[in-house]
Amino acid sequence: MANAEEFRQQIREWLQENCPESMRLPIYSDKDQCWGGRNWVFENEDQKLWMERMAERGWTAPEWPAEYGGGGLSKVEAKILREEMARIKARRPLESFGIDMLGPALLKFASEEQKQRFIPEIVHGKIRWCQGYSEPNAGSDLASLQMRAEDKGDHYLVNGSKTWTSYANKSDWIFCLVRTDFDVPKHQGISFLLIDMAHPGVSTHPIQLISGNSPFCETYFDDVEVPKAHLIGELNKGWEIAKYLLTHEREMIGGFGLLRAGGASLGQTALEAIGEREGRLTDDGLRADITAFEVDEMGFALTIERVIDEAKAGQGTGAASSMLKYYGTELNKIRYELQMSVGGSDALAWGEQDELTLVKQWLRTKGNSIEGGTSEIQLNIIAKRILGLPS
Amino acid sequence: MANAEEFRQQIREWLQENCPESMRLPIYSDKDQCWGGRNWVFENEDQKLWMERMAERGWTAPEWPAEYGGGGLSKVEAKILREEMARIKARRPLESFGIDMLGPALLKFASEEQKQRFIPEIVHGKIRWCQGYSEPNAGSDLASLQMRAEDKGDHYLVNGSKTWTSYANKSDWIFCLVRTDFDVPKHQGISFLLIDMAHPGVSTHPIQLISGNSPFCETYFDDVEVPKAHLIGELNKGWEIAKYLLTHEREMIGGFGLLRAGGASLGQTALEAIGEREGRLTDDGLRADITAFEVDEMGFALTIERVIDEAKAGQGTGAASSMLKYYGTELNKIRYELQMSVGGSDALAWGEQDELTLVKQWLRTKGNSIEGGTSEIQLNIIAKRILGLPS
Amino acid sequence: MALVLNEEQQLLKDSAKTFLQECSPVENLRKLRDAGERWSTELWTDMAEMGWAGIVVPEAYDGLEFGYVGAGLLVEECGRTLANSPLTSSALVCSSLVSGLGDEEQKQAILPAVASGASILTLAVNEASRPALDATALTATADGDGFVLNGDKAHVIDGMIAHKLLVVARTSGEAGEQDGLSLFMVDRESGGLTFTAVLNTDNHEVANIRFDSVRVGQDALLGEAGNCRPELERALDIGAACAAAELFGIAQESFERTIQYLKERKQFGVLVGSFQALQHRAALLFCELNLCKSMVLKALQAVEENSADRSLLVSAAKIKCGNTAKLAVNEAVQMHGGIGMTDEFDIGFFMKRAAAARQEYGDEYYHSNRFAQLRGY
Amino acid sequence: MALVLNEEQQLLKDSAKTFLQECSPVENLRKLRDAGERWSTELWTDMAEMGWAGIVVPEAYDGLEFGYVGAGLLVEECGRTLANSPLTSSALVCSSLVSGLGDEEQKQAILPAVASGASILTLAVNEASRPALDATALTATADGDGFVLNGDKAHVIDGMIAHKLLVVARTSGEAGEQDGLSLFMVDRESGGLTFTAVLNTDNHEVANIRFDSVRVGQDALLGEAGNCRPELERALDIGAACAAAELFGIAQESFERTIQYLKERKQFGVLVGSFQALQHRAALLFCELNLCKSMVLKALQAVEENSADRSLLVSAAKIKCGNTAKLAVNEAVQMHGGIGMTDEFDIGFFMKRAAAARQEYGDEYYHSNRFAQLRGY
Repeated sequence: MANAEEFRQQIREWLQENCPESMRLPIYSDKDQCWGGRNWVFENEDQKLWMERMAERGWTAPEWPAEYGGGGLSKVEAKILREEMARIKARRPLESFGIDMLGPALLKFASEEQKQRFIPEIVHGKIRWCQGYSEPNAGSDLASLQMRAEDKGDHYLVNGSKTWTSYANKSDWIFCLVRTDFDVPKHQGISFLLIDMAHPGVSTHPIQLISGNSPFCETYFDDVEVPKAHLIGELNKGWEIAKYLLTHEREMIGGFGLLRAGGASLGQTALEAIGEREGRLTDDGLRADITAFEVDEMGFALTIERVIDEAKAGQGTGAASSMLKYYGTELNKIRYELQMSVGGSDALAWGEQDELTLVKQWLRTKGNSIEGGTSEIQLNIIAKRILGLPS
Repeated sequence: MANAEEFRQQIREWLQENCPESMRLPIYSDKDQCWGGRNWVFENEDQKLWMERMAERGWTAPEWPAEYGGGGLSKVEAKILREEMARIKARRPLESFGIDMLGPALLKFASEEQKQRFIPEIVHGKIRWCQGYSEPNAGSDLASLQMRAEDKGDHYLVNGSKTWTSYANKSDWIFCLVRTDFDVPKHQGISFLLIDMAHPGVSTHPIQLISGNSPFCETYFDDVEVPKAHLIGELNKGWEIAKYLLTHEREMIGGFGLLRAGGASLGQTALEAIGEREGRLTDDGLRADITAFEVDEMGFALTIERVIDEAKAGQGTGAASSMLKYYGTELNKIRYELQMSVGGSDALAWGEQDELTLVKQWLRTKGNSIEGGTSEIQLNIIAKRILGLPS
Repeated sequence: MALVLNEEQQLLKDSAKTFLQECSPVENLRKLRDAGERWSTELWTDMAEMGWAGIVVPEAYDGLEFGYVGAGLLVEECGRTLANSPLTSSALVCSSLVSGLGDEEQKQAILPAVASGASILTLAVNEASRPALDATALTATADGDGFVLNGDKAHVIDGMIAHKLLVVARTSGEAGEQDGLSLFMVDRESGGLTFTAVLNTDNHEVANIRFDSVRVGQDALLGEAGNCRPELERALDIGAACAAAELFGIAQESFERTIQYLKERKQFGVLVGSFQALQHRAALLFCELNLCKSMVLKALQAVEENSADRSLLVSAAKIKCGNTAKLAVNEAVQMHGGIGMTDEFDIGFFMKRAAAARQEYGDEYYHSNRFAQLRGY
Repeated sequence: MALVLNEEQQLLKDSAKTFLQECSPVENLRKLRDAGERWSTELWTDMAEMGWAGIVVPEAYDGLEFGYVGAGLLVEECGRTLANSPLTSSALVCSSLVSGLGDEEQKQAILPAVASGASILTLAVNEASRPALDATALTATADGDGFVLNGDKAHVIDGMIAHKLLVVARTSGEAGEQDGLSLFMVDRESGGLTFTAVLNTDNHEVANIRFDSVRVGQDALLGEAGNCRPELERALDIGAACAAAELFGIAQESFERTIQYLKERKQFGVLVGSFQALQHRAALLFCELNLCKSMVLKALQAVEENSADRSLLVSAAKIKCGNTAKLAVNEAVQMHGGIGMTDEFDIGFFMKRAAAARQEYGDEYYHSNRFAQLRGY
């Protein structure tokens, strides 16, 4: 793999030159993460520079085709890029549901015209997207959604509301599941629609979480007119796109804790906080629990690695997404329970309004096993679809 | 409670005089437990003496009415007797399903004549009883039983088979659930019958367990004629008696591990087997797991105590039996898993045919959460009947 | 003692429940928080009027002398409605210290005021994020006819509202040694004290307190110098037993609210409570709560009788109730789904308070270690 | 190395599976046991003929030199059918020691015989119920042109059938010290050896061996005196990684049999597998098995590459596979219900072998402690 090593060297040098020092520091607050979009106010010049430099090369979306502004990298090259960024602890230049969720669906289901129009804006952080799936009172039963889009000739007339729309109050566009046929079984009358939130009739209302943050909103649609060109895929075939996207989302949420893990091991942190006796963490029970966690953490990381390698080798079973979502989120909850124990009384401090204290992060993890399909739903999927257990 | 103290003193003295030294040693093998019955061969003279002395005072069944040969003790007195026996580590003089299961049902449901006939024989260990509930292929679904008893005027003609009949091959009589009406919903056509196993047509076949023991049998009934006088309670009302008995059985199985617990704590045993560093068990993880177990063990013992005290105070909720069965058996399995870990490689030794090695006991505990209603069934009962969760 | 409540205890529990549900429902916590307040003096006044502040204080000092089992029942009910008051810190932990260590004069001076609720005391003992009595470094040096205190205390419960502090200080030996600890009563207005408030996740405020040459008189010393340990350990056991009782209340309430939700909420066209996987988890939690109930009662009885296995029973109860409360609030949020994550919904308050109460008077790890040590392994 | 099998490894695994299911199904274990036998020489001969006994032996010594990943796959498949053979002890653990420590003459003398299956070796290392290298007390004292061995070894796997023992002995220092361990090859016919067979629950027989002035020549020493530790630790890691692979095989097979049973068995009029509580437990086990798969493969790769984190990865795999196998066999018996408890049914054999394999080369507690130490806490 001489080429790979060369490529790595090039990346390394480029990052060295182009990644500002301040973009290699840990994330302290929400504002340290760049989300882009029409209304984004950069925290500082470095943040802007870093996003723009990366976007220019398409490296905000490394594996997407270059013709739509993506990096055009192979899986191997993309992995090298990730590794080199991790090596210098570079922040992700652009957080984006456009990249993590919508983009892959567009690449697979959208028309050429739609791709040309929407994807480059995502890569360059011009438009901030949010997701409109869940509805009030539907909970995990996604397919029972009621928001309707009526065919009015040249446009759809949209009415209804969505809940758990992440950062809807800060987003420019929303991708939605809407009901376009009420007379068929519930999975069959759903379509996938893109809606500009600047349209008259769209309004949002933030939901405050137990962690003090308000990453989610309720979003209302009142006689919103949506051009027909913004329908993705076929009419009434939106559920397929939704499933594809959910699978993506699950993997992302499942792996999330892991991505943030890097750096000191929990055991090391505990040793510094609590102290040792003959080289062992003084608290026996905590030592045992941390070990159990670290073993699982290692096993989970290796499993992600294996799933990727299997996919590359064409051995993928496609069964991994629910498993990764379930295990990754449960593991992340355990990580934060242990960090709270390591912190002791100190860990209880709430902190200032915007301060991302440990206790707030801990509370936030409780949502991991609910959002993107609850743990119970993942277990159902594994039991029924993978293991083939009867209904 | 001056009387209680006097009573305790009397008991103590009597036990001191009457309990042979060899009956205060731990149980090493099955034969050390006296089960009585027509075919019992006493292990030694002490075993016989101890059973007969206790039976004479009715103390093999301390709380049963004296008129049927029981001890006639109050709950408080019986507790004192138990405590004093535990104090000198006296063995139970008579193991008996007649005492633990059948007797309470007879006292509640049998006719005066039946009580007079059957109960004193139980107290004195003259007749060894076994239980015939489960049937092949019915598993936990007890009420789907198929063994039939047809009304032939002066007797019932019994045909069918039972499985998991404990020690049926060593027993004299069996108490059975039989179907006496096939034309009603399954719970309603069941009756409770006593059958002398010396009757022609009764045969048994031992089932060997993974632990090497064969405490259970399959028992076959081929045109067995059973006198009508051996029907307990009303015809077709046997399910009520069964439920009452199951509740008893559950409590017994749940509390079983606990009763055997007495003596050294698991932590102490581990300390001796594994060693210490600065007074702490050297193995951190094992120390933590043993602590968790001992806390649960203590909590479970206290809960049994509380349930008894509440019953005495008339506050019983009647909801305890499934909880105790579930928790007690799961806890007992954990105890043996930990003992296996404490024993390390030594614990794997199988031993001689009749030797009650640790590994055999460990394997045997796996049945605790299956027999007498599986753990899953207990959890269902708690969820539905106690918590009132919907079907 | 039988493991049941007697009639008076049951009456007390019932009336406490009624009172708290009426006068201090969970929405009061929300109101306090949204107003930037931490506790309600009105509630404390009401509690004191009912005698709660003096529930374990001897009758000779105007208390009810009702005992710790009854006191624990009050705390348990406070757990159910998340009512915040200095009941545990002042009326139970500190009053026991004054009763146990104080001389007649000190008791006369302090206990009636504590029993009436007028004077709030708190114990300043921890110096770091986890309890470690031996590690006490704050010193009290004899000086003339009194003492001078120097050092720091951390995470002092109700430290921002207490009128007087009971301070654990080292009168001899070095940090790390078992001996040499003494107890002093220090007025919050004394010179040289600096209070820093820390707002915790449960909307309780604790204090970090700096002692910079704080001068106290000879009469500030409770008991003999270097001799407070047995009473101090008893008081900490009282605190831990009460925290266990509170956690038991939190766990029960979270559990019952969840069961109720499972019976009402529909998903995929059926009641969520009909899903067997959730039923089994609920049933397991029911069993754990049953163990908690027995263990809390036994621990409180052991405190009351000061029995030989008091610390063992208290540690066991604190471990079991801490773990069960943790499980109960986690299951509550998970089984409520998205709504459980919203601030608008009350269940999150239980999760937050449980986290804090688990830390108070030692978390499950601390007590597991103590339990094993007491059992000799 | 990518975490996937290459084509040759996959082929090897498939052919091993076919072979074992045909020639050594679980019922063979039952037949052996009922006949009072412990292993099948025929099976071992067949394995050897396929080259398994020499799978990691260098080609220069008549081996296949196929590597440890492939070897682990064989052991995993043996776990599925509970085939007992000296594959791990002789062909993998001991051959690696001879390859790593022996001089050319020793290798020529031993390895071809091991690779052909004709000579069975085993490692005599433990002296008590849990592994503790430092605690080695068996001594080898230099004497004339050789050594004299005195002491005891316990739980020697395949100790009753091995032709030669590789014995860890102390050539200097005291029991408890890290340094001073050496490795000797001792013929089972040597004078002064006493073997006591112990039949374990899994129908394997281990040996307790007494060394009473056992005299060996200079050529019995493998490697330099006092210098065997790195190779010995590597060999023990090979053993642990293989035990993990075997446990993974046991866990998978128990799981798959249980899932099959759940799909067929009816109770209360419905298929048992339709109960959601069981479904969720099965799904959890499926996830754990997925972790095992990744960890076993990674551990075997680490052994093969002798990478810096070899021991960490091996410990992690042994812990995870031990715990998962424990869960899998417990769930298997519980979900099978009464029938699962009968000797007549095969599932109990998996429970028994899992218990033994968990102990071999260190149980989960042993490896958890090592994992934490390697991670520096």
